[in-house]
This record gives sequence, C-alpha cells and structure tokens, in this order.
Amino acid sequence: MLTYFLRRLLMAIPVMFFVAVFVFLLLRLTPGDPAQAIAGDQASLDQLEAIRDSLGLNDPLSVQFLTWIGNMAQGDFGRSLISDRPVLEMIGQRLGPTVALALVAMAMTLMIALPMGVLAAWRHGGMTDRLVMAVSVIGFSVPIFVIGYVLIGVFAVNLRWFPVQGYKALADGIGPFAHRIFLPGLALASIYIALISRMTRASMLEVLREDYVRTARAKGLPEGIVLFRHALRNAAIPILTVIGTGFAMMISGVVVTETVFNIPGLGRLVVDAVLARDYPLIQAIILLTAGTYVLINLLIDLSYALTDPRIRYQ
Amino acid sequence: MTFHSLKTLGLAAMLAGTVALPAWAETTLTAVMQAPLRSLDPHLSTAQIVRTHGFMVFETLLGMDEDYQPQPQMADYVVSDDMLTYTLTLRDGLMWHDGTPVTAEDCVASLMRWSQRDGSAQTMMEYVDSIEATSDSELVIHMKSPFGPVLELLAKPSPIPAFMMPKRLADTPVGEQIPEIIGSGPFKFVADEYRPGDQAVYVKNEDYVPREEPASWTAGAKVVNVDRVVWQAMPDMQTSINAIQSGDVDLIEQVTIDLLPLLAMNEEVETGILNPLGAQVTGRFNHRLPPFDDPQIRKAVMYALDQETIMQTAIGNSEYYQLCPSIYGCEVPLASDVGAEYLEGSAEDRMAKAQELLAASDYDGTPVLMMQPTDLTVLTTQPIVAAERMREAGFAVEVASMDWSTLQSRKNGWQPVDEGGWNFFFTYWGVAGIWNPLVHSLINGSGDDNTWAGWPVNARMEELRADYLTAGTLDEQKEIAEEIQQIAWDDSFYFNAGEFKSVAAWRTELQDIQSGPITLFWGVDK
Amino acid sequence: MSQTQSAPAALRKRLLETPPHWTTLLALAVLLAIVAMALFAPRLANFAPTELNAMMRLKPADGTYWMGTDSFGRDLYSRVVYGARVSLMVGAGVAIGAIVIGLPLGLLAGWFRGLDAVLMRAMDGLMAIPGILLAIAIVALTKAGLTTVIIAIMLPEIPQVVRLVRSRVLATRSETFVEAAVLLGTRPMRMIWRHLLPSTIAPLIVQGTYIYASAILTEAALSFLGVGIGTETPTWGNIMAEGRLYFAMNPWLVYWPAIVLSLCILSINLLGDALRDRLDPKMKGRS
Amino acid sequence: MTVSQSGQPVLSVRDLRVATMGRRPAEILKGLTFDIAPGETLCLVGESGSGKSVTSLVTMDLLPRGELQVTAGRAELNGEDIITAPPARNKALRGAEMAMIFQEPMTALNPVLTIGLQMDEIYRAHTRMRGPDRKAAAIAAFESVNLPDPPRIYDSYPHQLSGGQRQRVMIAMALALKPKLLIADEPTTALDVTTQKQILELIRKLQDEMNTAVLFITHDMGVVVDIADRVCVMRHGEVVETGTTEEVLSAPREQYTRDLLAAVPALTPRPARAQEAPEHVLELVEVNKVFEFRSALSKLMRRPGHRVQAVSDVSFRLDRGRTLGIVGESGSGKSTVARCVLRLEDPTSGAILVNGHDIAPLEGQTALAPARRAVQMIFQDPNRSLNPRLTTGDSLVEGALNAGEPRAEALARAGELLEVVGLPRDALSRYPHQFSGGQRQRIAIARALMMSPDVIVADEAVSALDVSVQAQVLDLLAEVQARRNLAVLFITHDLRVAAQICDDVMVMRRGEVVEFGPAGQVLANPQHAYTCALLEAAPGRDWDFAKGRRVTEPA
Repeated sequence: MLTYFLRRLLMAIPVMFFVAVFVFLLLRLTPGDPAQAIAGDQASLDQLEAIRDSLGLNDPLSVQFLTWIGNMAQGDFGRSLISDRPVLEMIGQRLGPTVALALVAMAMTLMIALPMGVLAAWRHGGMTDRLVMAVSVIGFSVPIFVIGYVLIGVFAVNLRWFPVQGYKALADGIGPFAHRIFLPGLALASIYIALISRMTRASMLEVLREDYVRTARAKGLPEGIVLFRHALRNAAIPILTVIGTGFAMMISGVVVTETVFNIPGLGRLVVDAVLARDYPLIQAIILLTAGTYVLINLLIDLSYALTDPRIRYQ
Repeated sequence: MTFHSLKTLGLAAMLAGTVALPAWAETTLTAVMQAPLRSLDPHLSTAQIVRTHGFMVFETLLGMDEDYQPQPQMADYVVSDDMLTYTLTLRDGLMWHDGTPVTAEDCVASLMRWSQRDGSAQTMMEYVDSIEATSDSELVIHMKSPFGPVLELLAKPSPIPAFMMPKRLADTPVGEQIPEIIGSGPFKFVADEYRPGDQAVYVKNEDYVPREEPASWTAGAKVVNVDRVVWQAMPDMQTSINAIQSGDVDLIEQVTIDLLPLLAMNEEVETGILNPLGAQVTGRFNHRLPPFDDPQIRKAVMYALDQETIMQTAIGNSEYYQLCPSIYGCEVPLASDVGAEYLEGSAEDRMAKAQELLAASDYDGTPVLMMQPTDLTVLTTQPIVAAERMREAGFAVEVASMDWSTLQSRKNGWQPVDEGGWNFFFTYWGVAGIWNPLVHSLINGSGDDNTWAGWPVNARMEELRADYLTAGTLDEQKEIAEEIQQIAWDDSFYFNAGEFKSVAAWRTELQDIQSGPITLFWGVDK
Repeated sequence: MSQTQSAPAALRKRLLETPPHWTTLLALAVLLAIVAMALFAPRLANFAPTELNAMMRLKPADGTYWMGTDSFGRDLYSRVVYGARVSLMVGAGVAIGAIVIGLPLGLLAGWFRGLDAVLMRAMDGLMAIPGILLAIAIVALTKAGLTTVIIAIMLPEIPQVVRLVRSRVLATRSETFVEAAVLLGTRPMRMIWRHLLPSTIAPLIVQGTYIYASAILTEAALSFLGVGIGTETPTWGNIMAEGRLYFAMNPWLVYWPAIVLSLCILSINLLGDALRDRLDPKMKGRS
Repeated sequence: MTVSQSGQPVLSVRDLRVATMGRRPAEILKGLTFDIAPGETLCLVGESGSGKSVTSLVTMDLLPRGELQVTAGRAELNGEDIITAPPARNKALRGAEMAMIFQEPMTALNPVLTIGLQMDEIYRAHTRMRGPDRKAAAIAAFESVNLPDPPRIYDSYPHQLSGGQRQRVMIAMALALKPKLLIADEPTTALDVTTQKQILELIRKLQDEMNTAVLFITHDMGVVVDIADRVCVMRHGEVVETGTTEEVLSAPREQYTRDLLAAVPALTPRPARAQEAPEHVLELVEVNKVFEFRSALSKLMRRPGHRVQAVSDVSFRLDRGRTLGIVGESGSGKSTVARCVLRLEDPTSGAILVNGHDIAPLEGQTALAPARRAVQMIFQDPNRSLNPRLTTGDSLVEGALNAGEPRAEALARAGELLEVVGLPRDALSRYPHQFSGGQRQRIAIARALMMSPDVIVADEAVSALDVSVQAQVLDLLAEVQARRNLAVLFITHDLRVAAQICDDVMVMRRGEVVEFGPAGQVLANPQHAYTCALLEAAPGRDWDFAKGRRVTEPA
C-alpha cells in the first residue's frame, strides 16, 4: 500500500511539471502587465519600465522559468508582484474559508445526494425517482450564481434566517460559522448534489441487479439492510470516482460562490490575481489546486481498498 | 441537572457575555472601499485606493484645504520673495510609527523618491536646484528659477501625493515596493491582519498629535475617534448593499447610483457625496493611428458623442452627474466654458454635423477599434453608447472587450490595430488629477512615446503648458488654461464625456463624516 | 465507404426502437424552439439587441418592452432572443471542438499502449488545472471574443473526451470480436476505424450533449466573473452578469435569461439522458 | 431412494402464468403446474428460454419489479399462497421456510462483506439468537457443508474462497434455518466437474438429513440422472412432460423429450477415423507460457515480478483431417495453448510449426499473415465474437479484404459459405443480433472458413449452446472438416463432447499434459488418476442416453 502510494506520488511529478510549464507559458504569453497593476493607470511608460525591471519581468522567459522552478524546488514560491508579500502567506490567509466552504458543501452533498440517489434507484421508475431526477437535472441546469442569488433573496433578504454575506472562521464559534457558511455551502453543493445523486442512482441501479442483492433478498433481509449494507457499499466506487473528478468542478463553483457570498477565499484571490497579472500568485495557486486535485484522486483511489476488499495495492 | 436547566444556564451565560462586552469594546469602523487594496506603496501607485490608504498611514508636508489652498500640515513654510527658496519647518511631536522621530533628512529622502515617481514632481525637479535638510527639523528647497506650483504640488492629493516616510524606506529603489508600511499619520497599518485584495486594518495611532486648526480636507487637525478601521473588499455591489443594511459594514465608499433607491427606504442608512470633486470621464483618441490621426475625423467624433447619453446610461440619476465643457472639472477654480460649441445644440443637430464632417473627410471606412473593459463597472457602458453614436455618424466600430488590466497595458502600444493596437477607449480621472494643466496628463502635446497613451502633437499646446508653470497670478493661469482648453477641443485631444460624483452610503451611527478629495477616516465618530 | 454505413444504421435503429417518453419530446420541442429563436432572431426581436435608449433605462416589462429594459435602456426580450445565438454557438463550438480533438487522441491512446502513458499524463495535467481558472487565463490571453471563449471552455473538456474514448477503446479491444479481427489479419488503423471507433460514437454523442450544456453554463460563469464575451454581443451569460447589479431592484433582469438558459440546458440534458438510455446498452431502460 | 408421495406437498404450483409488463406483454409462463413433496427432488429441465428460472423467482417472490408479473395461478408453500401473501410475510418466509442457491457462486455472495456477516444476517433477520450463538451456529453450518477451517471462512471475504467453497457457503446459508423448500437454480453449472460432483453429493446428503424438498433447475441431463427423483421437462413456459426420473429418461412420452435426450453426447468415445498418409499441419514443440506481472517501477529496478507458469512443455502434432481435443478443468492452461497457437499470446519458449514454419518468433500482422490464413479460430461465445455493428457480410469478408481480395469476389464467396453452414444467402446483409446463438456460431464458422484455413481452433465452441443446438453445430463442424480435410484443435471441458468428436485427446492440468493419446484409449481406458477422476465425476455417467437405460457395466 505504501509503495503503491509512493509510486503514485512519483507518477504525479511529470503531471505537475506539465502543469507548471503549461501555466507558466500561458501566463507569459498573456498580454497585460503586472507593473501597470502596481502603478495604476496614470503611470508613465518610464515608471512602468522601472517597475518591470525591478520585478525581473524583462529577463528572458527561460531565465524567469528556471528561476521560478529553482526557487520552488527549494520551497520558495516567491512573492506577489502586486502586494510584495510572500505568495504562500497570501494563500495561507485565504485557504481557510475555501477549505471550509468545500468541506461543508461536500458534507451537505453526501447527506442529501446519497439518500436521494438510493431512494430513486430503489423506487426506480416511480414518482420518487422522477422527482429526484428532475431535481438533479435542474441542479445541473441552473447557474450557480443564480442559485446563490435566489438563496440570498429568499433566505437572507426576505426571511432573514441567514446573513446575506461574509465569512466567520470556525475559531469564532461554531454558531456564527455555521450560520454564515450554510447558504454558500448549499449553493456550492447544488451542482454536486445533482451530480452525485445521479451517479448514486445509476450505480445503485446497476448494483441492484447483481446476484448478491438477489441473494440478500432471498435471505429475507429487511430492505434497508439490502439497500445500504449490500448495495450502497458496492455502488461506492463510481461515486467516489465522481467525487474525485468533480473536485475540479467544485473549484469553479468556489470562485463564483465566493464572489456571490463575499467569502475571502482562494477563488476570489485567484480571479483577482489573474486580472492583475500577479504571475507568481497565479502559478502558485494553480499548482496548489492541481496538486490537491492529484492528491485527492490518489486518496480516492486508495479509499477504494477500504470499500472493496478485493482491491489490494502493491 | 436536567437538560432544561442546562439550557437556562447557558442562556444566562450568553446574556452575561453580551452585557459585559460593550463596556470595553473598541469601536471599529468597517468600510467597503471602491476597490480592493492590493499594494501598499503610496509612491508607487496612482490608484485611488492606494492614495486613500496613503493618507491613513502617511502624511504630507502640506495639506490641501477645501478651497484648494496649500496649508501647513507636517511643516510650516516660508517662501522667499524671489520665489527661489522654500523653507519648511517640521512641527513638534512628529513620530514615525516605529517610534523614531521624524527628521528633515527623512523628508528630503521621501521628497526625492516621490519626485521620481510623480509626473508633475518630475517637471518641478527640472526647476529645483537642491533640496537639503538644514537641521533635524528644517529643510530647504532651492529653485533654479521660479516655479509657480511648488506648494501646490507638495500639498496635492493626486495622483501621487508627496507622502513622507522614514529615510530607510524612502531609500528603497524606484521600481521596488517599500518593505514596511511606516508613516507618521493618524492611523497605523496592521500588517498582520492585511489580506491583499480582501481586507486592510488600521488602528488609531495613539501617539499622533493633531494640528490645532480645524480639519479641512487633508489640512488641519486629524482627530481620530474610532479605534479601528477595517477596509473590506466586496466584489459585488449587491452584497455590499445587503451588508450595510444588515449592519455588517458601516460605510460604502462608492455606491452604484442605480441602486440608491434600495437604500432610500432604510432609515438607518444615509447617502451622500463625500468627495465633492468627482471624476471626469474621458474618451481618448489614438492620434498616431488612422483614422484618428486625422483631426477632421476626430472632430466628427467630438460632435457625434453626447455627454448626456453617456452619463445618463452610466450614472442614470442626473443628481449625480454634471455636463460641462471644462477639461479641468466643472467646479474647480480653472473651470471654464471655453469650447462649449461642441456640446451646444441638440444631440440630433450635433449628429447631423458629425455626419457632415465625416462625409467630407477622408475616412475610408476602416473600423475603429474601441476598447471596453468588462470588469470595471464604471467604464463598461460608455464604449457601448459611444459606439452606437459613432456608427450613426458613419463610422464602422468594433468594440473589443477585455479585462481592465489588459486594456491598461494595451493602451500603451501604438502598433496597428491588427497587431494589438487600439483607436479609442474611455477612462476616468479624479478631478484632482486633472484640475490644472500641470497635473493634467491628457493635454500633453509633445507626442513623446513616454507620455500618457494617445500621443497628440501640438506645438502651441506645449508652449502654453510651459508658460503655465511660470505664470505668476491666478488670472494669468486662468487665461493660459482657457486657451489650453480651447486647443484641446479644437484639436480634439480627447472627448470630455462629463463629470460624475461618487455617492457614499453610511449607517447613521456614523457622525461627522469628513468630505475630501479622497475618503477620510479622521473626524468621524461611531 | 460502404463498410461503415452499418454503424449509423445500427445507431438509427437503437434510437428509434421505441417511441420516446413525453419529457423527451417536450425537451426536443423546447430545444427546437430555442434553435428557431436563434435562427430567426432578427424576425422575432422587437429591437436590435444593441439599440439603446438612455431615457428608457431599467424599465419594467410592458407592451413595448416585453421583459423590460436593461441598464442601457436596451430591450431585454430582444437581447435574450439574440443571446440564444451565442450560447448555442458556444455550446456547439465547444462540444464539436472537444470531440474533434479528443476523439483521435483517445483512439490512439487506447490502442497504442506506448503512447498512452505520455498522453494520459498530459491529460491528467490538463485535468488537474481547474477549468475556470484556465478559461479565465485564456480569455485574458487574447481579446474576449467568441473564438477565445470557445477555446478557453473547450480546452479543459478535451481530457474528459480523451478519457471516455480511451476507456471505450480499452473495453472494446478486450472484446472477442477484436481478437477475431486480429486473427483475420486486420491492421491497427483499420482496426481503429472499423471496430473501435464505432463503439465510441454512442457514448460520445451522449457526452457531447453534456459538454454542450456545461459549456453554456461556463460561458455564463465567465461573463459573471467579467471575463466573457463583451456586452455588445448579447449572451445569456453577460445579460445576467449585467443584470445582477440590479437584482434586488428588478430580479427579472437575471431571471428571464436564467429561465431561458436553464430551460435550454435542461432540455439538452434531458435529451442527453434519453440518448444515453437508448445508446448505452448498459443503461438501457434505466431512466 | 424412496419418496413419500403422501401428505401435503411442500410446494404446490397451480396454473401459474407470468407475463412481461409493458406495452406488449409476452407470456413467459403459460400455466405451470407441479408439486414437490417433502424430501423429494424435482428437476426442472429445459433449454434456455423455457422459463425454468422465472419459476424459481416466482416461488421466492423475487420477480424483478416492473418487468415481470404473475397474471394468474397459485404457488403454495405448505398451503400458503406466496402470490397473494403480503410482502412482509414473504420476506419472513424467505430464508427461513424457503431458500435458494444461485448459479454463479462468484456473484451470488456480496464481495465487500465478510462471509461471517452475510451468514449472520440470516440469523439476525429470522431468529432471536444472540451474537455468540449466531456465530457458533454459523461455524457449525460451515462445518456441516465440509468447509475447511470454518472460523477462517467466517472471517474471509468471498474472493478469498474458491468457486466450490463459495457454493458450499451458499448452501450453508440456504440451509441455515432448515427450510422446508430449497430451490437450486443451476447450482453447479459454473463449476468444474469434480467440484460439481461434490456439491451434488452434498445437497443430496443434507436433503436427506433435513427432509428438505428440493426444486432443482438444470439444463444438464447428466445432472438430472444424478440428483432427481422426479423430472419436469419444460419448454417455452409450459410443462412438456412430468414423471419419475426413470420414467422420463427411459420411456419419454413426448418427441421433444426424446430429441433432448438424443442430443446428449455419449461418454463412450467414437471410433477413431482411419488415417491415410499423415500430414502434419500443426506441431508444437515444448511450448511454455509464463505470465509475468511486473510494474514499470519493478522493471526499472530489475526486480522480479509475480510469475505464473500457465503452460509448461506442451508438445503435440496435429495432422490434416484429424481432431485433437484438449480437455481439462478451468486453470488447466488449455485455452492458453490455443491462444499461443493463434499467436494471440506470445509463447515464452518453444516452437509452433504451422505447415512446417515456426511462427513463434514472428512479430506484426504482415509477418504473421500466412499463419493467420492457415490457422483460424472459433470462439466460445458467438454473441461476443461477432462485431454487433457489422453486417454478417462485412464480418465475413474482413479477412479476405485484409488479404487483398476484391470486395465483390469476397462477398460472393461469403454467400456461398453461408449456404455451406446452413444459412440463407440473404443473411449477408443482416446484423448478428438478428440471429440465434447457434446461427451466430455458424456464421463464426463461415468466417473462419473464408480464410481457407488448414487448422481450425475451436475454444469451447459449443459450451454456450443448448444441447440440441450443440449437436447441430458439432455435426456441421464434422461435416466441413470432412469436406475440406481440416485439422481441428478442439478445446473443451466437456468429456462427452470430446468423446463424440475427437480422434486424439490430451488431458491437461495446471499447465501440464497429464495424458495424451487416441480418444478411445484415453477416455475408455485412462491411465492417469486425474483422467480417471474426471471421468468419474462426469454427471450421468451411469446412464446411457442413446439406449435409455442405466449403464450396467461402467466404461
């Protein structure tokens, strides 16, 4: 298991290198000038040139790339061009809200989507099934910011059950945290709920036709045990896979959700960074999310072994 | 113990907590600023938010009062009769935030750094012989020849005010940002709580000694009545409005005017204009590229575009915009009506004139590339409205949408359109950035590569701009300024699309909010 | 190419086996209506989509302005009608582009095992970059035009297509009939063309509909974040993005395009589901 | 075995009708009637589509919801009608009063739960036994089905057990609560013959101990001989004939039953064909195949991987016009030998001579082209060996086109060959799904013949077919073999089939050749203990289907 883990980590190196080169080139070929973002629109060309010089933006691309990669190899992700702060520190400040948002959304998803999917598969073809499918298709079809606005309009502005915006860290108390993260979490979860309930349903439908489910029924077991113990565990792997690949989708959701609910997270940081051409910051965030994506999918692969004893990694 | 009694106990504890808190709670003013604060060096950036940040932490030697007059702030001044020697004496009790005293040497270093960054300061330095510290508290500026606006420049709030900082910071090379935010101003910057692009926190500088004179803009006493000021960035105006209504924030620096009705019914929120200067929207031609290298064609555009439509579409409520021909702003001392003929008559008449002019010109139907920023709300509408009018006049117009950052860098190049050049775009200027020919970037007629995008060439304009610097009296200045305005219109340097005011909103708990050329956080009480 | 005619014929047969469910028909009708709306936009619209009237800003719906006006005083209804064009084009461009690029890559990766490792690592890398970040960066790369937006949205979709095609190829190549073809002396290119490609068509059509739908959504999200197609060209995304500022005053500026957009995507998704049920034998009769 | 016909039957099915749901309902069971007495074994026999499995599902109240429904009739368990009983009641009956064993032991147990838990559930659901008691009962049940080391089995997952062990677990579960009725749906079909024999004996033994009534579903007449007290022959959802085993097998009343019995191949080998000047078309010399599982990293670090010797030192010669049968149980390496001959696998060492040329070292389709033409294959599953997206014609001409033959010419030849294999010429334009399994196998034979091969390798080519179809396909194969003087390499697990068609037989076990010689010698007079055991285990070996009576003297 450990060697498998290490081997997979090793395999991630070329992937991450590809990401690094790709992102670096993409950004440097982009028009736009970080110096302008620092100096503002009334700056003269001379002033801009001086800033570019001091930032090393006038060096040849190869030099810039090697410097960046070299520093990164030593754990130095560089400083933001715009704010002149260490990139890692800036990311650190914004990580908390994003992780909290993602985890809350994921928890909501699992709590809502799994029972939905199981129920739909169980009552396959019935009203419940149709309803679940309708909800999930709608979840796919409505943009996340519209969902966000509707949630705010109904639950925050009209009913005043939740605050309209903002974020409180868990350290400020579970109450305020939960109060503020609920709506954004739900908005972000919406598309995920759609995705996972569908996948759960499809996977369950497949599993429910398996011989061992028939065996379980032939044994006269209660339906709950048949569904959740016998079927769901076998249906888990495709669901886990979707959770992993859906992570990228969640990131785009995070960007929009953070904007709508004014949550100071990574999503907003990266949009700002792209618009300001803050190269080291963008590169670091993209590498970080890519790395997280690779890691999450690796963990999910490993978790297959937990749900299915037949899978052994060497 | 039963569950019920546990609950009661908890409730009691909670009540006790809420009662106990206000006794020693500090007052925090939370403000949503017009833009997020991303960089901190006030010498490096011309962005308004950085300027506002600068006035929190730093001070200028002179302040500017509401009559546009330089007044002593960190220093009192004496000007020699021959206008060649300016002696500035630092007032007592000035301390940097790191605890060291403010010295004249610090100020000389700061002035040197500032003068490398600021455009008009660079012009001034051509007249300056030396700047030296003659003692710990006295510095002297010797001029080679008389230069009118020295005091004005030291006091000006825009685009780069002459902020003072410790020498060790002021010695930071020109292109680099200062490593620490240490000033002598009424607020201290809390570096630990700074989240670039999201939040900036300032605490009251307990050691700050305000001046005696009453506060007026950046001059006079800066008395701080709140313990903390928190700037919060909100990318979405709707969110900001919801937040001020729920009391999450106390102040919104700039409310989208269309949304004011949402706040009108709320008695806890007041709205008003804090910055009386406002901002001017300008449409800039690229004088180096066809078709706008032809003054006749530029003039057709001047007639075609309509201040009213542009302002109405962008701002909506006529209470908050003004139409006037003045290129210096509608309400400043140099404001004038010269050149108004381009704005006179009905929009239809002017359109007819534009069509006529264009038909008579050599315009060959080449599409005009109009840059439009997608992510800067105040400037997204003008290109659309302008494009409609220009098309009506007979132009082919292509609106190229891009983010503001791309637009800013693209505007600096003058290569042909198909290689990434441009013909026309809109931007806006705080009136403090255009209120006289010295600071005004758009009227530079030298055509130098280094000048602000557009590169018009006009020799007479250059003569007038030089004359203005040495003009002695206000009348003389006014006369020159008017001629400049006439040329700017006649030669169609750029289109002045009118002036708008930013409307701020604040909760009624806030009292004594100061007005100023930037948003000021002293004087206000919560 | 008579030998490949069989594949479409079989496809047609599976599509038309049983009469479709009423929801499928409804979805098809909605989608056709939206396509018609795009095609006949000039006839259906009451105004030019760019025609502005500064005096008529933010008006509520009435007889002239069926859905009211936006902040430029433009007719929202006409813009929504014209918006169908761009949205449908973005969806089609992205879906077709992703398939045209991803299909050959997937076929090659699935059959030539040596190529597989390299290609799939690159695809993993591309997949690891969050699509929206990539899109934001690419839209900023050149001007925010239709082509840029299509490419920006398409790029992150390619790995999905490659993976899908590759997995189908891997599944098919373990089929006995592929071994039989090997025994009959069939060479790699012919094998891919005749035996592997046809098995990917059905899942690709289904995947294509989902890409189509998600591309429209992504375009809207990009516009929302301020990096989409400029406002001169109305898209449902940028109509909503502009309208969101006025959401509290007149939520219909957002709701109208949102409703049409959602209906459009809903029907594409429903059609995709219906196609999947018919084309994917494994999922047969599961909807 | 004496059977008590007195008293109430355990299961009584009366005029049972089942139909599909949907727009066009089709009747699957058309008025089925039968009884099973306590302690009795009733065999439902029939070919695919006869409705025998649906019958078992009705009885267990496990019909797939929304697809099949009972339209009429009754199925009474101890006098209680299952069809009208509330679901909760049936749930209580299932597992306790009636139990079921399924065909596939590989899939019938939940792969992600331990055997112990799956056993435990039965006690939990139907008894009030406490934890330790349940575990003790489970272990005792495992012991009673002769599972080795029951505590270990209890903690194991299904994939850690062999197929036979899993089926024993299934039996233990089914009989855990001593049900009155046991339904066994093809419980041994997926097992090797030696294991099948043990399982059948086990069912018989436990049935005797508990006096359970068994409804045994099978398609294999041999199994019927071994286990049934009474037989019920089914066809298209109807009962053709019912009676005691002796009655039905020795004196069938219906033609269908007679045909069914006649199709069962005899276990006695047919006489070898006379051979004139032998001409070797295929020769294997000490062929070895080792599968090695090694990750890229291990390869890089030159570490040895996991090795499996699938074939060791196999040598044989095959002459034109002859049939060589390779028989063996699963894992014996017989299919790997075939795949090496076809170069679908690369042999690790050894020589494969096709018409005298060694093809073992050749690489690539071009180099292999002559061998591809000379050696063709018929696969086991005709559903999978034909590309469902190509017409018969396209499938048939593929090899010819690859060899450069003009399409029109190839199509003409394909049409002729279709007639040779007994299909109409217009089948050319039809798709595989429009044919039955037997017809598809005919097409597969035609496809092989298109290449005008010298050798045909048939890998379990008739195993997936019903007996009657199986006989027809074997006849066809013999016919084309005779007509074209082909050499046939026939891979099978079925000794009856081998006996019917082979001239020579090679018995394999764990990759090694155990015994090799003329069929008459190997099958009639085996020398090796393993061959003896295989023959011993062949179901129904003491019944002569051709003569309709018990074999008095074992072969």
